[in-house]
Amino acid sequence: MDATYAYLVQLLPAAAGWPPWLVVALIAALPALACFTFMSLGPLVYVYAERKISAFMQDRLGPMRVGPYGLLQTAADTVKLLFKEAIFPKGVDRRLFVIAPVLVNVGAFMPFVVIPWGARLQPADLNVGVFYVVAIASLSTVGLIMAGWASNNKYSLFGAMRSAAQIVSYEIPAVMILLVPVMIVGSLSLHDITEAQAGGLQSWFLFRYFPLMPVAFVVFFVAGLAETNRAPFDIPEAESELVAGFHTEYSGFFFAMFFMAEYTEMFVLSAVASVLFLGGYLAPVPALQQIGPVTIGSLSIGPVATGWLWLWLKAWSLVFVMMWLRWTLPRSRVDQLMYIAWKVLLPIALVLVAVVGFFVLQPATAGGFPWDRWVGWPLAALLVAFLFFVMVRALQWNRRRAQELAAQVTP
Amino acid sequence: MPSETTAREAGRGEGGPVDPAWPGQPEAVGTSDWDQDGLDTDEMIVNMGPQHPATHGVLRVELRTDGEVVRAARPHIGYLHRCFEKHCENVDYPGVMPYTDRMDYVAAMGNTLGFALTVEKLSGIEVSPYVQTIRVVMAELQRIASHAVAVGTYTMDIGAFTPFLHLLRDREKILDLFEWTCGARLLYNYNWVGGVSHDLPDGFVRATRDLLREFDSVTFPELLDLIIHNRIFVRRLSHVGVCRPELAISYDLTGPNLRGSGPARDLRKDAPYSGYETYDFDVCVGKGQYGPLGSCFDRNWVRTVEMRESSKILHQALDRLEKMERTDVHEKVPKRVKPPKGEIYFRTEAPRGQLGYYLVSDGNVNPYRVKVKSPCFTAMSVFHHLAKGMMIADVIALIGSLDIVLGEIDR
Amino acid sequence: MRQWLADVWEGFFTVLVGMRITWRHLFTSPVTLQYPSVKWPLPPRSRMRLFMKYEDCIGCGQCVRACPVNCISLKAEKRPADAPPIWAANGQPIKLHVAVFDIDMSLCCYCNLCTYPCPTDCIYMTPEYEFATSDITQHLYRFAKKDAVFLTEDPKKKAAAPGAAAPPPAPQTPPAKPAGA
Amino acid sequence: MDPKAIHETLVAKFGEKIQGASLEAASPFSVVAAEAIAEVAAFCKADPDLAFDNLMCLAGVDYPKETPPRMEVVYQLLSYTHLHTFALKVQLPRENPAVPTVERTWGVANWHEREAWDLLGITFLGHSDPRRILLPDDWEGHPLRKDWQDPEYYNGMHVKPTQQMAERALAGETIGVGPFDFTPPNRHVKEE
Repeated sequence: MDATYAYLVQLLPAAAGWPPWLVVALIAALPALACFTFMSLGPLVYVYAERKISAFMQDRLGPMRVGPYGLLQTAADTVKLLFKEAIFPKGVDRRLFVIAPVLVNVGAFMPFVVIPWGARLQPADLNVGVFYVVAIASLSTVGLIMAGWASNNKYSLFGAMRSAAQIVSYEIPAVMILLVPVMIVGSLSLHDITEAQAGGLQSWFLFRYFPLMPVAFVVFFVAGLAETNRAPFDIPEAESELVAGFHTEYSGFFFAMFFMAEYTEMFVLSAVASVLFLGGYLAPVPALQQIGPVTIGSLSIGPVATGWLWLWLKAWSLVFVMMWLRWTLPRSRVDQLMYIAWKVLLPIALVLVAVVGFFVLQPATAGGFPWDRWVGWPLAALLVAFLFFVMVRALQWNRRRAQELAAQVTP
Repeated sequence: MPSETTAREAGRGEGGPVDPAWPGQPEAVGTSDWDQDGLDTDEMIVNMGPQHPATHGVLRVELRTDGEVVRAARPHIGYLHRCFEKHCENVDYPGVMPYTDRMDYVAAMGNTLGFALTVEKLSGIEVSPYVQTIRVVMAELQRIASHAVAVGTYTMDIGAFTPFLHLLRDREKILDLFEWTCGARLLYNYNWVGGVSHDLPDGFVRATRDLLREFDSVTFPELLDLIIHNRIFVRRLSHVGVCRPELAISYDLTGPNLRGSGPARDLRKDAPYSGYETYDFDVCVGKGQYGPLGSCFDRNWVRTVEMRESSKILHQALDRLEKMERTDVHEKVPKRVKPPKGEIYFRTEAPRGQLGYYLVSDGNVNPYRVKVKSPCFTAMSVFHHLAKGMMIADVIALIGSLDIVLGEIDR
Repeated sequence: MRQWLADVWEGFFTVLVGMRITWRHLFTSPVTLQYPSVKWPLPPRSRMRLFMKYEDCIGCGQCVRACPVNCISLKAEKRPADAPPIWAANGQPIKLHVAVFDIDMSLCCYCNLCTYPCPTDCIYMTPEYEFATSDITQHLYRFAKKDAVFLTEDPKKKAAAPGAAAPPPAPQTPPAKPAGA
Repeated sequence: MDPKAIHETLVAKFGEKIQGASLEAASPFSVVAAEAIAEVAAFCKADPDLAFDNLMCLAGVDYPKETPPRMEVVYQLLSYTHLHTFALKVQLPRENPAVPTVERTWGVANWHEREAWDLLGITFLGHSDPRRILLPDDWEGHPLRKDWQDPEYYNGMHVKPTQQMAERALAGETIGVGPFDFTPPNRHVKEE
């Protein structure tokens, strides 16, 4: 808020004399507007990227018609969706039917308020940031259930029930894992968590307590996949089972809103995961944190802070991994989903919380570092090499076994 | 992982009408126990299809579900009924061929081959070894293409899109070969009574070899790695839709569906036609490597490895074609196809199982009566037995694993 | 516990294996084409739109009988006795005046059965496949011509005659025709 | 077992109820009295020498021109144990043909019999689910009978296409495209 106020005063010196309520409204509205514009245009890019990535993975070309390389395809689709008639099927609960997509979008967009894009580039640095993200993101569940209930469609209802069960279950391991960085930092503020990872690549939380935090990251990521209804956990909208799940009956603009919410949630999750584990806006090398000042002739540019770029890149690569997973994996079943949540992720998360908590309390390893730098990193290198070796061997073995099984098919 | 069984037990456990015949005394099979009025209060009827995305066409399944668990299922077929058998009575024998093409439109070569062989058997026509070899080549190429669609769409039912498109890519190459040979990509009218419509074009053998080499060395291992041995895929299928051999035989499951349950029965071995007895190949059976024998996974597995076996047969057939002297492929085609008075039941191993033609001839140019025993029809008749106690997602898996083509069920 | 660990590890590992394959495919060249701008070359035997060369039709009606879906309708009447004799390109005399020869391509099943019995090879399937219209009546092809120019000389005799200046304008018929169908 | 031995086994067991046979045909069969088919079927499945555990096909055929006019139901049997095949045949009157069901012997008969009822109007006594299977539930008549006439309307829809375009054109309507003044390629592709 202070930063925004400073910008505002810098831009409009007269604003300092305005009535306080106007100033407060302005400094609240400006970042919100910026955030919303940026984020709501985001899905255009994500959808295009998803379609292209899926196409390339499937040896296809993907959209090529609208604009060069189909770049304007999603824009055209958006226009189409906006101009399409919103159909209210017979028997829907109109009020809930309309509110549901709005609520889902609220849940998807609100977490942006606390995501730090730079040391001072944060719409609001809440001291309960992590808690806020978890709480507000769950709001979309309510929207999904509303949508499923209001649609007066059995498939929608199935989808809604599945999504409720799924999100409630996956919230638990996700929150458990959120505890881990919070314990290390001792603060719920996302800004503080990011700042605690300063010092380059090796001090990101992903690489602390070496074998532990990567596992935590994977667990968080998997739980996040389930919370955003992405494959292989896209069972609420499993199109081969439930037609389209909770948004079966939605069309036109309302459908576009669900679509937007889904992609926004993807980005939110990736951004939060980057902040918690990948150092947020911090550059992998501290020197890259800001560029400049560059002097070209008499013109002097900078210094330009690159924090937003780093967070954007990190979040994007996580979004890419999500897409990658989606176009690789089949969908799991409802009970298997619950199995993964309660019997795989939750025990791992509990163990992690306990062990990391122990390390945090130990004075020798409190900062995470002395233990890490001299033992963890060589161990990490060794382990990565070993994993690589195992991968290669297992691949060969897998191939051989497949061929053997294919060869000996006689009873 | 015990969760698969608990889901089913929950379905069979408390309340609800539980079929005493499941998993089935063969004496009691065949009766249907759909009790429309005896609906419990917590049960609901879900209508799946005929426009459902995963019912492989226009199949409609009525499900009585308790939550996600299916208590009873009732398939309704006939949405694609064209009364093929009535058509046959009104056209001459060559004119029946295009109609047989349109039954199992995914594997049209197998249908025409079956009918051509039936009429040839009744009229006592022996085609030359060259034509026989061409027919074997075409039938096996068609088997690969058909299984590619079957396995591909199956993975799509389970939620993975990419293997589907990878397999369709290879199927397209096979269709290119067909188009090159006879001018059509889907409905060939290639096998005639007493011959085939076109001789193979020059270079066909080499092109087929190239295709097979790529299939054997790239597509097939990739398919195994990407999806078949994927843990999620295996877990989804390996305990689902278990069909014991007695049930399978009683319900006349044939082809890969029967072999998935264990019995190594393949007409190409048991009652060879077109010189299949001279080829060296194995009968693929389900191995139950991940669960009970006869599950959805095993049926799909049989289809997968059968592609490899077909490629083995093809290599041998291509070797023979290279050495063989070309003869006129129309040599034995009669001017007017008029089989003597009589009746015959003849069956061939189509990609989806035993395709039987019961043909009654009264010595005219038109068949007096043609009855088709289509493998999908009988496979679908066991559906209500296997679907009981499943989850909705498993119903999709079951339909896919039976590999039905509605054009053939409804005829 | 061991089973549990093995399951978790195998699940994780098979996912990685799958991801590796899709990653590799990310960089292979696509196999699809930009259809209207790039077209697949069709093999010569492609069976698409039917065509009937009216000048060669002798009105025998064999194609009509062969068609399993009755998409050909033909009306032929005897040519008047005083009309000049005409021939098809392969030397078959045309004795009948084909008043109507309609093919309803919306019914055609592309089975190719009509082309085999034709004695003059005047009906055949062409590799032309882009003939979708929004009006179904545009799929009724009416091949009969009012002002058709027929061969008024027997092409066989002409070819055999010494000193024939030019070959007949229509292409020669194939020598042998497969029997049947 | 060869067809002759199978037939003899059946005759030895059921005597009069096996009414005839054609053992030299392409698909050999025995004719069974209609009322006995269920027990013959059960015997065929249970007898260890026959062991016909599979019903490959069940087909109804209409013979209105025979004397007397009759309908036939043909059961194609297969033994997965011995890999021999045989057929049983039941001859029924054309008026109200009825035959006991065999669905309790072979599960697959359920759908085959429904189909035979649907398309030929053969009643299967004791069938657990005697509904139409391929045609709509409110369809009238059985199309595979030889005396079947297409109805004009079904639920207010024309069953036959109103008038095919070629007929309209013959009647003088100016529709369609043509004539064509070009010769497209592919003419002599048959010779290559």
